[in-house]
Amino acid sequence: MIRILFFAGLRERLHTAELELPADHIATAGDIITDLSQRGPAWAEAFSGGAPVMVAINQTMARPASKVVDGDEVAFFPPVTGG
Amino acid sequence: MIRILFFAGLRERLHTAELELPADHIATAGDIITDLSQRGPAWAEAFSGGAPVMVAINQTMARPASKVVDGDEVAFFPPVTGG
Amino acid sequence: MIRIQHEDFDPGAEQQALEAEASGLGAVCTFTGLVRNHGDRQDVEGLFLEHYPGMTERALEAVVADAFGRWDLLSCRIIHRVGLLQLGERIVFVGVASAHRQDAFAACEFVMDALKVSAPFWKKELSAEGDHWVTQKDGDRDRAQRWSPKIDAGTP
Amino acid sequence: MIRIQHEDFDPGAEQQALEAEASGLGAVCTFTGLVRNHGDRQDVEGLFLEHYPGMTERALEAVVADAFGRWDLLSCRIIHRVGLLQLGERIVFVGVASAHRQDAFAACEFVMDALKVSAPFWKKELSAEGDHWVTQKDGDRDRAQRWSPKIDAGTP
Repeated sequence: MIRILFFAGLRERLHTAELELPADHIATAGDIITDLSQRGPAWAEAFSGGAPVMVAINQTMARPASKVVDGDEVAFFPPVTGG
Repeated sequence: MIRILFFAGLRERLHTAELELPADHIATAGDIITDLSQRGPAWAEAFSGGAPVMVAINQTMARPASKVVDGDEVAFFPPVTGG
Repeated sequence: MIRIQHEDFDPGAEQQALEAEASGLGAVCTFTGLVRNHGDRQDVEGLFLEHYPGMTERALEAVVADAFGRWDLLSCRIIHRVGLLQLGERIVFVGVASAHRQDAFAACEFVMDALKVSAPFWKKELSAEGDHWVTQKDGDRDRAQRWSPKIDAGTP
Repeated sequence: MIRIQHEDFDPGAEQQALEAEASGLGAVCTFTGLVRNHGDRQDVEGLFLEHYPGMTERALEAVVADAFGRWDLLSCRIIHRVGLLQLGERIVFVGVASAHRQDAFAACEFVMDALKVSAPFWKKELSAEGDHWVTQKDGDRDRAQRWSPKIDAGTP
């Protein structure tokens, strides 16, 4: 399984903080985005590119093309605004 | 009279913290330097240009060409090293 | 020293620790960020700060390691608060000790710039008009990109 | 707020004052300089700091006015000690409050750079080898000259 986390505005828009996806058919973070986008209008909209979404794999900044394997923790969130 | 002050290494080399000069024949800070340079070897050496000397007139940084008038306070000192 | 915490901190105590860590050698530069009464919106009454536990610490450790690689530093302390913060409260503290004042200034500013774009914190402004997730500023991205080699702020 | 004094000061109290002066508006950057165990010579045991009473205050007031003209500042505090200082003791404190972090950083560094070349303080290093008046560093002059318009450091 792949553990998927959502933060901040994205978490609120999707009403989801966390979910799990089977690792089958998933090779990259982009494959996860494709899968999530099919879960309904809010999901399609969130990942449509209208608002930027960042991805981290195992708590390190990554890109849609970055490889994902079974057991990874993949997080999606808006650009950060701390400090 | 013109009040003349010396600070730090310059004060120590000249063994003088303060002196007064009549304002006659003095139009610029450079005229004071010419006068002081004639007071002996230590004075000639101090103002020979070997070590940089700064000048302030009435507590504002100035130049040898800056005008000096009766009643002014003129200070000579090495480049500053605070902070 | 990196701390993520709900509770407030004492910048004076952090300053003392930095001076002790700089013992006999120099210079301490600190930055403290406070909750502002205007941000994306006017009349901000407070902030809610969310973070990604685990990744936040890793990201800040990477920023500190990067700073130590760029400058001659003796110590770096980062404190970032999370949760609900009132107007005027401290949000973030960065303190750097170095033998050289230019390194202390540069590293402190670098850590703030890098933290702003690479540490997973998100601010929500709370006001009578309603709550609003703050959007990342182009200026913050631009400031982070001034540093060479560039800070990795991820790619949307 | 400009203070020239023999006695030590409390950076924590200065930080609190700056935060109060920045009330609801942002960012505080501070710099603290400590007596180093090496300067022009090795094995420095302490410093003697001389100044030009009257001109020092005027020069620092001019630096602060210059900083307020360059950036959007809320407050600037400078404390500089004079007299005999032991190794590790605080020499100088500069604290700046601003609504903007970049202004706070830039102004704090500017004030230190300008102070270094335009405020009439002189350091004498005390060591077992003998006493030694510190000479002004080209680096300090160069750093002061980076700012545009340039800082008036006088002409030798």
